[in-house]
Amino acid sequence: MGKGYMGKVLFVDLSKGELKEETIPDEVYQKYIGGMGLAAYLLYNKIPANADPLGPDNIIGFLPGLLTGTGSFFTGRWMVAAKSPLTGSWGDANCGGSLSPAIKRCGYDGIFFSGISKKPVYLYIDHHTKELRDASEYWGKDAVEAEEMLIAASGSKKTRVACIGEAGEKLSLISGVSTDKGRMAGRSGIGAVMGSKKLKAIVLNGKKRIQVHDKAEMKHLSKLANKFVKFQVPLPNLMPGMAGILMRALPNAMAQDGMLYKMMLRKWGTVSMNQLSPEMGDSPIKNWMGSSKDWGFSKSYSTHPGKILKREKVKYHCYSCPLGCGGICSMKGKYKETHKPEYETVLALGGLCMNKDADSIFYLNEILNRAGMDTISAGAAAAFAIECYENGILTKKDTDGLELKWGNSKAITQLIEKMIKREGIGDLLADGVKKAAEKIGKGAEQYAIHAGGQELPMHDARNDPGFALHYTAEPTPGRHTLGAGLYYEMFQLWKVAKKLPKVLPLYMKGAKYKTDNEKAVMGATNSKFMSVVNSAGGCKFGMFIGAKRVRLFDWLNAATGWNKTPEEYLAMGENIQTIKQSFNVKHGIEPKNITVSDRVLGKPFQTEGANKGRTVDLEPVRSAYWSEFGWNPETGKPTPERMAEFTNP
Amino acid sequence: MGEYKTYRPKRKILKWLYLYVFMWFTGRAIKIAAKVDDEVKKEFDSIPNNFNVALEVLPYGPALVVGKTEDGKVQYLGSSTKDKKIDLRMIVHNIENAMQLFTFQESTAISFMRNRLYLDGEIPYAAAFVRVFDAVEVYLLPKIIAKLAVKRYPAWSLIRKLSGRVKIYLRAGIGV
Amino acid sequence: MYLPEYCEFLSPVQIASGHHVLEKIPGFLKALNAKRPLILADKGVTAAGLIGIVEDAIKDNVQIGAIDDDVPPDSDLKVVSRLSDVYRKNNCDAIIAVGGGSVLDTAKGLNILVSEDADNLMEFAGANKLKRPLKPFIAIPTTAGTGSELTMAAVIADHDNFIKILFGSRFLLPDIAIIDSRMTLTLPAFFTAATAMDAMTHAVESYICLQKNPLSDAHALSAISLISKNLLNVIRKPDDQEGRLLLAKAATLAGMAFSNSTVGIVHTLGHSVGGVCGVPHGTCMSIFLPYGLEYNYHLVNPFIAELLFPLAGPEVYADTPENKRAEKTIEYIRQLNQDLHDATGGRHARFLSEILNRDGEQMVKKSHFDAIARISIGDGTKFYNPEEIDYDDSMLVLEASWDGRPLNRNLVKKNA
Amino acid sequence: MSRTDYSDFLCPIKFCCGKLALETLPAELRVYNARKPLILFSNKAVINGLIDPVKQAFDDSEMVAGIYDGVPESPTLSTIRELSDIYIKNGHDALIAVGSGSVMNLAKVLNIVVSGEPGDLKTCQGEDKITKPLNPFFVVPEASATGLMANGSACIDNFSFTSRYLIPDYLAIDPRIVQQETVGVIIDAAMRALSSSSFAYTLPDTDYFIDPYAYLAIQTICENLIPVIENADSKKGFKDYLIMNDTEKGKMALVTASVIGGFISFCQPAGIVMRLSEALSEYCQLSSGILAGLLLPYGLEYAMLKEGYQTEKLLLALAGPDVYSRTPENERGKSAMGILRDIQDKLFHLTDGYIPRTLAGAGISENQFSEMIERMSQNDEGIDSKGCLSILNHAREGRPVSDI
Amino acid sequence: MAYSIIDECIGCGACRTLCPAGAITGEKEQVHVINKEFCIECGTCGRICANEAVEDGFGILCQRVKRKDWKKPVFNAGLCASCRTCVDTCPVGCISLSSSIVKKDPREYPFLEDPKACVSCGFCEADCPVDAITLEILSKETQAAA
Repeated sequence: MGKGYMGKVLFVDLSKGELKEETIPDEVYQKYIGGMGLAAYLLYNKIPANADPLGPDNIIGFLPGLLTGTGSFFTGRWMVAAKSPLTGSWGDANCGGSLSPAIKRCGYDGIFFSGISKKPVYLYIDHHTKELRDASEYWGKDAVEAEEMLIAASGSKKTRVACIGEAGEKLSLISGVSTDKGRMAGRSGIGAVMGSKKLKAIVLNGKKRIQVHDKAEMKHLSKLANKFVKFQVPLPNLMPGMAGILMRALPNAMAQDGMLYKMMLRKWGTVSMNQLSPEMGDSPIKNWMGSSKDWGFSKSYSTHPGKILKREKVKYHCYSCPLGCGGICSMKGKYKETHKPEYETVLALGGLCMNKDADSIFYLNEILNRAGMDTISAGAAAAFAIECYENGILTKKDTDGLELKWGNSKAITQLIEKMIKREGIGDLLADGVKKAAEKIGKGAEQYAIHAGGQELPMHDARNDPGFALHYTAEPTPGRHTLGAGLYYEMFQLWKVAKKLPKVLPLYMKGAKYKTDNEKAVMGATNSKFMSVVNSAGGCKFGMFIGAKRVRLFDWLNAATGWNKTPEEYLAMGENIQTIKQSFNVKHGIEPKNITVSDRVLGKPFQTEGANKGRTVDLEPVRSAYWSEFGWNPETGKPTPERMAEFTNP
Repeated sequence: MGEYKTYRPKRKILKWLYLYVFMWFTGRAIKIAAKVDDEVKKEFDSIPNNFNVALEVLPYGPALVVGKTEDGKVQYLGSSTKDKKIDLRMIVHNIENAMQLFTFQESTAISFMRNRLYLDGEIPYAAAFVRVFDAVEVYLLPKIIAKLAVKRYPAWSLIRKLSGRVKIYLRAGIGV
Repeated sequence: MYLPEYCEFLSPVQIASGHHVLEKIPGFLKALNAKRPLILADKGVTAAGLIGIVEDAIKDNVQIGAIDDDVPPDSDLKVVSRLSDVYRKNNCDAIIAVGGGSVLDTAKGLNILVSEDADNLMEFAGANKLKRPLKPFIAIPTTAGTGSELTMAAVIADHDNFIKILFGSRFLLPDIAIIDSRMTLTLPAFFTAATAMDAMTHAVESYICLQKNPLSDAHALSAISLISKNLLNVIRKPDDQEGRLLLAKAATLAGMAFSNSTVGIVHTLGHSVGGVCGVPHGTCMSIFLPYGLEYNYHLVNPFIAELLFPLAGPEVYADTPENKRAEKTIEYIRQLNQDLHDATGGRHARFLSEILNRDGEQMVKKSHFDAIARISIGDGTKFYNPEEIDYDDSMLVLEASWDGRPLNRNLVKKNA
Repeated sequence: MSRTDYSDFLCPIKFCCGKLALETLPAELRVYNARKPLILFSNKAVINGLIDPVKQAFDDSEMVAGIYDGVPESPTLSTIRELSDIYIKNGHDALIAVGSGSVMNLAKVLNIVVSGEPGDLKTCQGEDKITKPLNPFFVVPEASATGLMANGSACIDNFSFTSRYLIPDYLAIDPRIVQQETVGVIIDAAMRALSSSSFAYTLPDTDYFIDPYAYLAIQTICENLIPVIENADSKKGFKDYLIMNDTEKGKMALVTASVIGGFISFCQPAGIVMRLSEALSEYCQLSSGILAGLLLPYGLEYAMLKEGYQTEKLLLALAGPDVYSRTPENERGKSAMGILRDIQDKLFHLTDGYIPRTLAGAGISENQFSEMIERMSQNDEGIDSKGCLSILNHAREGRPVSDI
Repeated sequence: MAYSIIDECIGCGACRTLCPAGAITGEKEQVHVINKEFCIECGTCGRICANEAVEDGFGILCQRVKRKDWKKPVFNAGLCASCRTCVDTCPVGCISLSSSIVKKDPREYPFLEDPKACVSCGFCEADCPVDAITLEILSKETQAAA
């Protein structure tokens, strides 16, 4: 009688080089599910207060989701979590690829590293052995090369690797962890934590079986979900761009059904938004200064979905994903192929810096993946540098002779190459815009667009105020994956859980900016649901299809044998959110101080473009959001008794 | 060797509808009987205010929710117990047993005794509610059927029975 | 033989009976893989020295977690939560309850708290709220009569807001019930008579009420024959161990019978009189038993007739003609009450006005009748009585049983 | 102290018989918090069309049921492996066995495997080796149920298990299931139950907790066996659909009695008659149940003389209080045996000769008796071979046993 | 429950070389032993053992199946959601992906790359979320062609 999870985690002490297994009782899974929840529970208890993120006390964990490998769909994502050096708060990043089942097949629901190793090492686990091995010959290699060498060294084609590149080794605070030759877990600067511990990679090739409570029910639900994924309507390449223009023009907005976005994802992947978002005002342009006027249809034409699709050799599916939004594109120049750049990468390196040249974007995408640096933060840093240069804060001498002008793709490419090698201006920018602005001074803070240190992703709060709420109120600031007004519409949670606000099929755009309590409830439900999804290893693109079509809660019940209602799962999500916020409070973070610059909130509002005249009133919605979780509405901190619940005896 | 197939249970829609209509009508009849018949009124006085009683069929079946509001008025609160404050539940295990009860093959006491119906809440109020239920059945049904539904057919005067029956049928059926 | 259209029977409690059964408890604990039991009792039990007997029987091969004996006569929420702390502090893993109904009910409540490791009992109030078997629980009844070691219900009072909370679930039943003759050896004659009549009423009523079914009838018949054969000579010779054991077994059999075929009017009135005037349960039972039979006479007299055989034995049964047997049964029971009245020197009351408390006043007065009647029509056992009971019916029976004259049967309201 | 000193009794089965008994299955599963039962049907059950009533019992409930029909008559370990694979793969959490003894036996072994792990088959072998309660196990017996299911023992290939946790938790006897049955099978089950409960009822020192069960089994069989056989194939009139007629009630009562008989044979060591009839059934085509019925009066008389069995008590159960009170004290034993013998005669007439009046009719020769008794006395010495021989001879001539 | 080897084993070592989990140890001509902790119950040892010396968790002897009669996976591209579950769950890794299975469809679908390596354990068929894989005895030419 299986339970879906393995019941054990592995603790590796890099200072002493010891490996210790720890069994996790069933009650913990019943409360925190797995993945993000389990990581939050364990790290909250095991990382001492105000530990140095790059010191030995910080603990980094690699965790699969509970549903990974159980026969459910969209559940192949894995989590890496630690105290974030970039924001000083709870840091986590999640990524697809095929590493998640590999962790579980080694028999673990999580592998955690503490301490610092004297010399570079990597962890090797297969069916028989688990040990730390010397990684000095791989140290210095870029992520893709290191991965190929490690797989060859392991002698089996099925080995899965997660490793850091140069950026991580050089402790760049915006570096991440790469797997499958370029799938990135980039946010919260987790790569720097691995770099600080001298941990180059984890190499896994386990063979354990994953047992499930009710396999037939899992298949029944998966076939149901597959039916919706396979439903496809032919879509012309320029359709998204046209739709963007229409949505900008219309005064009212339509509640989105996830199936439309699913069909676009299945045909083009996330790049389908390359023209749609800038046109409707969802994408920030010219370091959040510009508007859809500056990045018109002609400028975004060079990276419109059809063009990207022409370069795509083959579609790429993450583990257990029937949708397949990824792809491998061929490239001219030094590197022959790269993972299809995501919408965030194209806009960060394109629209944000007004860089029209698609080839430079492809090349930058590949070198950033190889270096293991987060493409969003790199683009944001470049845009920040261009604006400082434009306003004279940075002179030609500071930029080692680079002409940092909007759209000068050659200069931007060289700047990012310098950032990877930490040379000159690159060393300044390699730790994110917040640290760079502090070092430069001279009023550069106003151009540094971030939330609590994390560079903002390519979704403009002025277009969907939900983003502003989730950028600032979440325990992990500056993330677009946790919730927004649009996400609540597509999740359709009110169809499975009782007492949730319904969304009108058609409503005026102005309604999005009202600060009534319903917005807070929607935001809170988003966060709770995404906590459960991230703990089960789920991918939000799958969940967009709709709660009644892709039934995550039924999968959880069938895999574990529990009999929990959707309301109980959302309550578990609330529990997980509260632990992350308690982690922040324990490490001295003041939630009310995490804000975004006024430029993002539309103060003063823009005079042209799609978000003309839009301002976002954040405070009332944020305190209502916090009280939804039972935290203190002013300070955003959970009550001490609530925090005491999580400390294990 | 045998072969295996899962059987996903079907819903008995006809029986559900029959019960739904019957419970709807009985519920309204109880509300009116509380006004018309003083014996029923006395029974309801013994039940505290803001107290809801539900005769519910597990797992999806219709329900009969009757209750007293704050100011003591008897109300028929519809046929579903979702998000209502229910103080006393009389739960029927499944729809077949409810059919036995409402086609009078078993009287209320007999189905209670055969553990088809069990109580979750204060017993004295349940006893009062069963007496009300029996009184309404005597009003609504002709003697030969009512005898099956009730343990002891009360010796009411003919006038009282007829007048009550007319009022209830009129008010419950057509009236508000 | 009576074959109903539908019936259920369940008595999943292991019964270990005999003279030296207490010594076997360590074996039972090991079978239930428990090592540190908590022994529960009430003041009366310790006063009678029964706790000493139990302790010596198991002391040398089982470590006793703790012994706690201040359980009040009617169990209470606060007592249960206090006991759960005692249980947890001594990390016990099983409960041994020694005593009557209230101790067993408290033990059931305690078992809910410690097995679900909750701290608010109210979450589990009502029927079928428990989902899993609880921790091991051994019951040692010391009053051969209540049979509460075999019922699936537990009633725990909440004295702050004066309500009685009912818990009903199959998992409340003890794993094992120990019937040891030493437990009832020192029970005084008056209590023996009262509890034995309580058991007799359980058996008789379970035979005539609506939930009558073949298995509970068989248990009831053997219970009645055991009690009627042994009661009087146990009263006369209290230290007769064999008789005590048979009476205890009869009480358990009656408990099995009535927990599947619930009792009727005698208990309806008995509970109300006990509630209003605080009269011991056994006494009310023996008084109302003949009246209960007379009240339901017109519906169940063939069954009453069948009771004559176990009650009076084959000779009397053969002598009385077919149609007179029901009358004879009722008269025999009245005669039994009379003999008990004489044997206990008048303490065993034959009718309501005779019930006296320790210092001799009349416990039940005519002024109580109204309150008793009103409460009785709300009692749970009322549903199971063959004939409907309303306010006037209970008043009629109370009046009749005030001075012991037989009930005038044609006054009883029949099906119009 | 005499034997009444210590007696240990447990009957954990919840009996539920009567109209709509099948509909109570979902409600009973809810008590055990089970949501997905696996229902096993024997081949015979499938032929008799028992699948539909059981399936409809789960209509309108929130439980998905797995139906596995056609359990082979003589199951082997590979059937257990296949079924446990189905049970685990589909996340079942309760077992319901419908049909005759062989399905119940298989279900018990399956329950051991699925509640723990396949290795338990080896560790839990033998007597009382199972330590913790197993998953819920319900039983819906057919009329041919031999009571085997109610006892706590099961065996498959060369594994045998006995434990109180193997006794089923719930027993649903429903008229729709009990209908179709051949007369011979009913008689076999009834006579087997009659002999095991008669021996339990007339024990020299009565066990007061087994008594009610035994009394009920004997009384039901005597009152209902003959009437049920007489109108076994009467068609159901319209009235019978609303209210159950007597033959239906009779059939249900007989099944209850045979289940209780099976349970009693698990509590009490097998009586002399049971062992003899098991051995005899190899020598002739009559089933062991019918042979037990034949040997019963003679076995009881022998037991009364040798070990002081209280056969006069038997008259109360056989004929009821009236006859019991009227017959004087000393003749009660004799008249009880008389009743048993004329039941045998009635069966002889009803089945027009198939069931012989005495052992002679069974066509077993003299020397086969002695050879059989030697074989029996090898494997358990407690056999008083002289006594057995005299029982068999008396049974053959139909002469009551008057002296040992 | 792990498999176990009984005394009839003649120590030929066929199972030791073939076991995908490397759970079997033993010298030549000695009775081999299956390490309970590593065994993934794929049943290969039971199928390959010439004189049937392997018992499964239930204690039932496994029947020997000649290698050519081993059932191998056949993939139904119409049902397949190309979710790579089978590639990951195969203990010997003989399934891999190729985008030339379905014409004009850039998606990668699974195919049996190395039929000889396949030990017919059936994990792919059991784990495929949409039951797109069936195990069949591959005819001569399909085995050669793949």
